[in-house]
Amino acid sequence: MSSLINSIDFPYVLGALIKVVIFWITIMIICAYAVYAERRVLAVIQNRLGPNRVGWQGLLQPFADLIKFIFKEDIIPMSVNRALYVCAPIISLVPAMMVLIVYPFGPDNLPLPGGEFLTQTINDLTTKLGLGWNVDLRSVNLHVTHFNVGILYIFAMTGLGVYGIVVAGWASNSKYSLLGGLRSSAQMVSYELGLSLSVVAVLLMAGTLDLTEIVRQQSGWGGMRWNIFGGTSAGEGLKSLAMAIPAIIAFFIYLISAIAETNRVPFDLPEAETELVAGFHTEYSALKFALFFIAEYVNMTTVSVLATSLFLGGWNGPFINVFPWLGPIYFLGKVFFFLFLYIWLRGTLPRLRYDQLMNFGWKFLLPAALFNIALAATIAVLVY
Amino acid sequence: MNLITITTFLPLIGAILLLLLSLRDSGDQKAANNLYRYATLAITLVTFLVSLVILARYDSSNAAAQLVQKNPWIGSLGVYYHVGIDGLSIWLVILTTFLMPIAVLASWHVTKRVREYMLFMLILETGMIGVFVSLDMFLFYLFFEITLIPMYFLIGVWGGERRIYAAIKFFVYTVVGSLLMLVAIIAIYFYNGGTTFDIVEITNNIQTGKTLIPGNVQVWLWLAFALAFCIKVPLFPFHTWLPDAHVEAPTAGSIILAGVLLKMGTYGLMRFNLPFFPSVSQKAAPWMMGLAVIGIIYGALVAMVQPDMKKLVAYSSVSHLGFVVLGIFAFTDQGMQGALYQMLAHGISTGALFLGVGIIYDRRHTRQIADFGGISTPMPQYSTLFLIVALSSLGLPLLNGFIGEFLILLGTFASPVPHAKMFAVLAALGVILSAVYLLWMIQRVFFGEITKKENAELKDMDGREVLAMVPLVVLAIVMGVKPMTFLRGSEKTVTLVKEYVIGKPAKVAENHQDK
Amino acid sequence: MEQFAQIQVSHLFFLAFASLAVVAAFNVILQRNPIYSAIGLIVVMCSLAGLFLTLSAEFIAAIQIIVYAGAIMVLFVFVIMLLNIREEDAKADRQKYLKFLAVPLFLALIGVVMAALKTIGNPAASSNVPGTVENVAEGMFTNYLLPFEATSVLILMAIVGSMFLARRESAEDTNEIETALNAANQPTAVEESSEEEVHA
Amino acid sequence: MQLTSLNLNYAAIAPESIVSVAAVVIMLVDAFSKKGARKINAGITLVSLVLALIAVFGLNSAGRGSYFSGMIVVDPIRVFFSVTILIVSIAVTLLASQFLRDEALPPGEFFALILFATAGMLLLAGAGDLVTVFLGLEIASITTYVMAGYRRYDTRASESSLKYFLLGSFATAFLLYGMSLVYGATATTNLTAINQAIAEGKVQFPALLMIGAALMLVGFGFKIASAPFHLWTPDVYEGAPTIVTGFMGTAPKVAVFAAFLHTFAEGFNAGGPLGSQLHHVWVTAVAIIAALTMTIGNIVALSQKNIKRMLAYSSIAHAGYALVGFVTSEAAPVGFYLLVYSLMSVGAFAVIQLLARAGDQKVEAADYAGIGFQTPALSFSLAIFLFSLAGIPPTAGFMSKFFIFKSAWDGAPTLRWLVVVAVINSIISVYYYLYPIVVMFFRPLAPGFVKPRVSTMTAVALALALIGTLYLGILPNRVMSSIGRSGTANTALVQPASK
Amino acid sequence: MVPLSWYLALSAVLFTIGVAGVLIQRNAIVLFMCIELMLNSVNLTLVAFSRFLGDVTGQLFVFIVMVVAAAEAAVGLAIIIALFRTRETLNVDEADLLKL
Repeated sequence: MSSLINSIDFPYVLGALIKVVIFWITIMIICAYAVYAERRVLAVIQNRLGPNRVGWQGLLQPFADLIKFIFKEDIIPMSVNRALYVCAPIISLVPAMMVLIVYPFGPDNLPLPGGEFLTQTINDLTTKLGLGWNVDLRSVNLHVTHFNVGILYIFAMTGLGVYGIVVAGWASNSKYSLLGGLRSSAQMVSYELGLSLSVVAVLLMAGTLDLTEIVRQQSGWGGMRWNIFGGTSAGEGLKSLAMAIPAIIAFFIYLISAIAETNRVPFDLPEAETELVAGFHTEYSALKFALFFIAEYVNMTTVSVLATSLFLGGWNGPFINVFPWLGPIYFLGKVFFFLFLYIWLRGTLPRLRYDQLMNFGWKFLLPAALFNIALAATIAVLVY
Repeated sequence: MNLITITTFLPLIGAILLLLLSLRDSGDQKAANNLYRYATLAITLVTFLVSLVILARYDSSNAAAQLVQKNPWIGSLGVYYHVGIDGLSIWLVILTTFLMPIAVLASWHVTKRVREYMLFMLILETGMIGVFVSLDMFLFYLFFEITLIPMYFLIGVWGGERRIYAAIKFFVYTVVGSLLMLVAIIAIYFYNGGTTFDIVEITNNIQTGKTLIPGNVQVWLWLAFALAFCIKVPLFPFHTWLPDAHVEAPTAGSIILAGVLLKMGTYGLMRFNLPFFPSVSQKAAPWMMGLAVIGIIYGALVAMVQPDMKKLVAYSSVSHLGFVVLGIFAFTDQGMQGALYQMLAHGISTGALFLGVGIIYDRRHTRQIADFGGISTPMPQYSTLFLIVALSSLGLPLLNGFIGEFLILLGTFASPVPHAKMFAVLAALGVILSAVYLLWMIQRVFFGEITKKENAELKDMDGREVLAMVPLVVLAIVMGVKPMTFLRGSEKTVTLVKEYVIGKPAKVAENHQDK
Repeated sequence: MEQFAQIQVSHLFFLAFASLAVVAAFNVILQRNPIYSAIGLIVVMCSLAGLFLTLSAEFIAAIQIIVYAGAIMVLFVFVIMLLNIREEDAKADRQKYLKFLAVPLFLALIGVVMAALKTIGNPAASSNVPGTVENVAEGMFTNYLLPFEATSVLILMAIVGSMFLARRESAEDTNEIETALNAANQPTAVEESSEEEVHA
Repeated sequence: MQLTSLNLNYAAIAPESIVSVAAVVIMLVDAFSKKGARKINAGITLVSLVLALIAVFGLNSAGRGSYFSGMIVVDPIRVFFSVTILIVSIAVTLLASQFLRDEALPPGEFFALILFATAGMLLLAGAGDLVTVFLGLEIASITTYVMAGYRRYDTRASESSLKYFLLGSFATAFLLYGMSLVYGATATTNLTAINQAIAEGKVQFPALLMIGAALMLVGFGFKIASAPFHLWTPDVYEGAPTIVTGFMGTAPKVAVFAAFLHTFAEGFNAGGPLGSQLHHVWVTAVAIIAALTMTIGNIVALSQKNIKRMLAYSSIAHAGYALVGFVTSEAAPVGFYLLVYSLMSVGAFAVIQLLARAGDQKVEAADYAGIGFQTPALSFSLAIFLFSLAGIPPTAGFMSKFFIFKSAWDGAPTLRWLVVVAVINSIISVYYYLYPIVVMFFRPLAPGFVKPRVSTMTAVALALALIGTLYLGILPNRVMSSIGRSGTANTALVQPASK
Repeated sequence: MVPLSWYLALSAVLFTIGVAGVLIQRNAIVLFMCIELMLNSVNLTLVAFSRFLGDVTGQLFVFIVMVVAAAEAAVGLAIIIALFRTRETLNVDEADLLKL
C-alpha cells in the first residue's frame, strides 16, 4: 500500500477504481441475494413458501425491498443525538466495504478475453490525447491490490465496524439501543480475539500476512492443497498432513467466532427481537436501517471470504491450472457455501444466553485458540 | 577498654538495662518507679566514680589530649571514633557526671512516666559527655545533636504549663545553629583535604599553615560555628529560648540545662572558633565582647524585674555566661582560665539555685517571688544553703563565683583586644547588678514577715534534698577556697588555645605595641 | 520553498491526513460531549495510520488501527456508554486559570519545537526502508526480545488490576468489609484476637 | 541477526523473572484456593522476594556489563537500588497481611500486584535502554495506580487512584516524547550508544537532543514528584491506603532514580562540546528543580495537619534532597539516601497505618494527641522515624543527608548554594516533623483512643525498619562502601564536564 | 518524500494539543483521551525517525508503546469505573474530597 501511495499514477488509480466498482457491485448483488436466499431457505426449513411474488420465484424481491427502503419516510426520532445518529450507519458500512480491495477473487494474471484489443485501443487513444499511458490489459489480477499486511488490514477494518453499532446504540438515546450496542460491542470485541488467534495457526503455515499470497500457496496438488489439508509450506510428503490437525481446529474456532463476530444466530443477542426489540437499530428505519442491514451482510461475506481464502484454498480447486477462470467460480461457490451455512444455522439453532455467550468466548474459545497456536507451533517445529 | 569510652557509654548501657528491667514489670507502679529511680541513681553514681578515675589519671602538665582512643568509623569519609580529654574538657566531664546524680535526686518527685524520664536522663548524659570528649568533628556534631532529643522530651513531657512552646523553641533554635555548623564542618573538612574530621589534626594543619582557608570563607565559617555556639550559650541576642526552656523544664532539666548544656556552647567556641580561625576570632573579639557585655547587663537588668524565681535564675544565666564569653575572647591566660572556671562555677551554683527553686516549688507549686516571704523561719536549713548558693552565684569572695569573675575581669582588663578595658569596666557593673537582683530576691523570699499562711507551715528539706544540695554547696566553697586545684588542670591547654589565636608571647607584645 | 515546487502525491496524502488529524485533535479537546471527543480521537488515530503508510510502516499502520482504534478506543466508548456519560453541564470550573494557561503554554511549546525543527533542515531519507512485518518481527525477536517478554508481564498485570478494580462489589463483600473494619477498630476485639497478635 | 550476538544471560534477569513468576503463581493459587488463603500468598510473596534478593546479590556473578543486546545492565547502581526496592517490598508485604485482614480486602491480587510492581521496578533499575526504562516504569506505575485504589468502596482511594493515574500517564507522555526525540537525534535507544553518539559528535540534530533531554527531565520529574511537577503527590498519598502510600512513596521513586541515574548521569554525561553543553544544562536544571522541590515541599508541609499529607509533602522535600546529590552524578550518596529514606518512610507509614486504625480513620494530627505513652513502642518508633526524616543524629536520616551534602559540596563547586538551600530546608523541616511528636507526647490524651493491635509480621517489619534506621545511622560504612567508589556513575567513558 | 520536519511538526502540534487538552478538559475520561492523543503523536515521531534513519528500532518502540497504552487504557478505565461507582461524577474538579 505504501508503494501504492508513493508510486501512484493515474492509470493505476483508474484501473483500481474500475475494479473496485465491479467488485462492489458483485458484493452488493451477493448480499442482496443472500437476503433473498435467507428468506427462502428459512421458509423451506420452516415449511413455508417465503417471498415468491416479485419476479420469477421472487427473484426481484431484493430490488423491491431496496426501492421500498429508499422511498420510505426517513424518521429521525426527537431525542436522538442527530449527528451521530446519522453517521452511525455510514460508520458501520464504510469500513465493511473497504475490506473488499484485498479480496482475492481469482488467480493472478488471468487472461482477459479481448484484452489484446482493449490494450491497443486505450494506448492509442491516450497517445493521441498526449497522456502517454501505457496500459496492459491482456491479463488482469482479480484483486484490487495486495498488501504486505493484508490480513491485519482486514482485521483493522472489521474492527472499526463496531463503532457503527456502538454509536448507533448511544446516539439513539433509547435503552434498548444502548443495551444492544453495549452487548454488541462487548461481543464483537470478545470474539475478535478468538477470530484473530485462530488465524494465527494458518499464518504459521503460510509465513506471510498477504492474503493473495496465502491463497496462491494453496494451489498445490492440482489446486487441492488447501490449508485444512495441511497446506504447502509445511514441506513435502505426508508429514505436511500433520499440519491439518491444527488447521482444522482453527477452522472450527474461526467459524464459531466469525458467526459471533457478525452477530448472527445463535449469537445474535445484540439484536434479539424478543428481548431488545431490535438492539442497536431499534430506532432506525428506511435507508439508514438498510445500510446497517447491508453492512451486516457485507461483514458476513467478508468473514466468508476470509474463511475461504485462509482455510479452503480460496479460488483453488480442481483443474484450476487448466482453466484459470474457474478460480472466481470456485471462490464464489465457497463463499456461498458459508453464507448458506449461516442461514442453515439460523434455521436450526436456538439463541444463547448472554452470560453463556461470554463464558463460551472467554473460557472456551480463547483458551482453545491459544492451545491451538501452541499445537501448530509444535507441529511446525517438528515437521520442518 | 578506654576509660573515656566507658564513661561516655555507661549511661547508655544503663538506659538499656533500665529497659530490660521494665520488661519484668510486676504491675506495682510505685515499686517499679522506685526501682527505676534507684537504678538510675546508681548508674549515674557509678559513672561519676569512673569519671573520677579519669581525673586521677589525667596529667595536668600535658596540654595535649589524653587517654585517647581512636578507631576508624566511617571509612569513606575519614570519620574516626576519636575521644580524649584535655584541659578544656576534663572539668566539664566531671561537672557533668557530678551534676547527674544530683539531677536524679532532684527528680525524685517526678511520678509521671518515671521509666521514660530516667531513660532520657541517661541518654542525655551520654550525649553530654560525648560532646566534651569528642576529638572528631563528626562525632562532636553527633553528640551535640543527640543531647537535643532527650532534653526536648524532658521539657516537652515533664515541663510546666507552656512546655510545648518552650520545647519547640529550644529545639528549633538549637537545630538552626547546629545545621549551619554542620555546613561549616563539611567546608572545613574539604579545605583540609577531604580526608579527616579529626579536630587535633585539623587544628595542627591550620596552625602550621598546611590548610589554608580563604579569608572571606573563614568569616562565613566562623560565623556558622559561632552562631551554633552562641545560640547554645546563649549569647545576647540569641538568648530568647533560654528563659522559656528553663522556666518550663522540670527541675532536673533546668539543672542540667544550666549546668552542662549551656557550657557546650562556650566549650565549642574555645574548641573550634579560636583554634580554627585565629585571625577572624581576633577581629571578631571586640564584637563578641560587646555582645557579652550587653548580655551581662541586659541579663542582670531583666533578672532584676522578674517576678518568677526560676525566670530570674534563668536570666542570671544569661548574665553569667556573658562573663564566660567575655573571658574567652579576652585572649589572655587569666581571662580564658577564668572563663573555664566560671563555667564550672556557674554549673555548680546555678544548678544549685535551680535545685533550690525546685525544692520550694515542690512544696508550694508556685515560683512567684510575691507568693513567698519570710520562709527562713519555717525552713532554716533550706534558707541557709540557698543563701550560700546565691552568694556564690553573685561572686562573693571565698566562694566559687568570685574566682571566675575576678579572673575574667582581670584578664579582660589586660586583654590585647581593642576596647577591652571599657568592656571590663562595664562587666564589673554586671557583677554589682547581680548582687542586687539576687539579694533582693533573697530578701523578698526568705526574710521579712510571713504574709501568707501557707508559707508558715512549709516543711524544711528532707534527707534526699539535703543529699542533693549539700554536695553542691560544699563544692562551691571548695572551689572558692582552693581554686588552684581546678585551675591547674586546665592551665596548659588554655595557654595552648590562647597561643593558637594570638601566637607565642612575642607576638602579644607586638600587639601591645600596635595599640 | 522549493519543497512545494516538486509536490508529489505523497505530499497530498500527508497534507490530507495531517489536516484531518489536527482538526480531529482539536475536536477531542474542545468538545463537551465525551463521545464526540472519542470519535475525534478515533479519527486522529486512523489518520495517523494513514501517515504511517506514507512512511512505509505498513505493519505499524495496521497495528495502529487494530490496537488503538479497534481495541483501546472501543474500550473508551464502551465505558462512556456503560457509565452513560452525557453532555457535561456548563459548570463553573474551579481551575479556570488553567484554561488561560493553556493557550500561551500551547503556543510556547509549539514555538520551541518549531524553532528546534528549523535547525534540522531536510535530511534525506535512508535508503533502507523498514516497516514490513518481517523487519518488525526480526527486531522484535532479537534485539527487543527482553522488552517483548516484559510486555507480557505488563499485560498480565493490567488484566489483574483492571479485573480487580472493575469488579462490582457484592453486598456480601461490603458487609464483610464493614464487619472487619468494625472488628478491627473495636476495643473489645483485643480479647478476641488470636494468639499471633501481641499488644503494642 | 544471530541469537548469540544478543548476549542472552538469564542470570542477569533472574530477580525480575523470579518475582514475575511468583506473581503468576500467586494468581493461580488464589484462583484455586478457598477465600482467605492470605498466609499462603504472603508466604509465597516473601519467599520469592527473598529469593530475588539472593539473585540480586548473585548478579555480580553474571559479570558487570549489559545483556540482552543492551536492554539490561548489571552494575553497582542496579544491584544497590534493586536491593533497596526488594527491602521495601519485603517490608510492605509483611505489613500488608494485617492491613488486608483488618479491612477484609482480597489478598491474592494485592500480593500479585506488589510482585508485579517489584518486577517492574527491578527492570527499571536495571534498564540499559530507553525502551526498558519506559517499560519498567510503566509496569511499576500502572501497578501502583491500581494499588492506590485498592479500597474500592472508598471514594477517596478511588479519587487518589484516578489522579495518580491521570497525572502519571501525563508524565509518561512527556517522558516518551523526550525519548522519541533523543532516539531521533542519536539514532539509538541504547543508553551507552547514546553516550557514545554524543561523545563522538555523531548527533544529527543537537537541538532535538536538548529538547528531548528536557522533556525526559520533566517526565522523570513527575515520577519522582519533584517541584513543579509535584501537585499530584499530596492528594494521592492522602487518599491511598496508608500501606500503599508507604510503598508508592518509596520503591517506585528508588527505581526511577536508578533509571534517572542511568540515563542522565551516565547516558547524558558524555564528553565533547555538545556533551558538556548538555551536561551543564541538565545539571543546572536539576539543581534548580532540587532547590524548588525542597523548598516547596517543606514550606507547604509546615501548614499540614493531616499526617499523611504532611508526609506526602515531606516526601516531596526528600526527593529534592536526593536530587541535590544527583548533581554530582555520583550514585553512592543518592543510593544510600534513598535506601535510608525508604526505610524511615516505610517505617513511619507503617506506624501510621496502625495508629490510623483500619480504614484510615485517624490521620489528623489531632487524633494522635497524647497517645505517646499509651503505645510507647509505636510512638517512639514513629518519633525515631520522624527524627530520622528530619535528619537528627544519630539516625540514618542524618547520615544520608550528610553524605548527600558532602558529595554535592565536593563535586559541584559552582552549585554550593544548593547545599546551603538544602541545609536551610532541613532546618525548616525540623519544625513540622516535631509537630506529631509534640502532639503525641506533650498533649493530653484524646478520648476514644483504642490501643492498636500489632501482628507479629507487622512487628517484624517495624523492627526491620527501626533497626535499619539506627544501624545505618551509626554504622553506615559497610553499606556505603558496597556502592562505594565503584558506584560512581560514568566510570569508563568521560569525566563530567563540570569545571 | 515528505520532509522529516513536516512529520515532526505535525507530531509536535498534536502533542501540544494533547497537553492543552489535559489542561482545559475537566472530564476524566476526555482527559485520558488527551493523554492517549499525546502518546499517539509520539508514535508519529518515532515512526518518522525510524523511516528517515532507516532503523526499525523506532517502530519496535511504537509497538511497545501501543502495548503499554492498551494496558494503561484497561487499568485507567477500570479506575474510572470504580470511581464512578462510588461517586457518580467524572468531573475531576468535583472529585474534591482531596483538596488540590
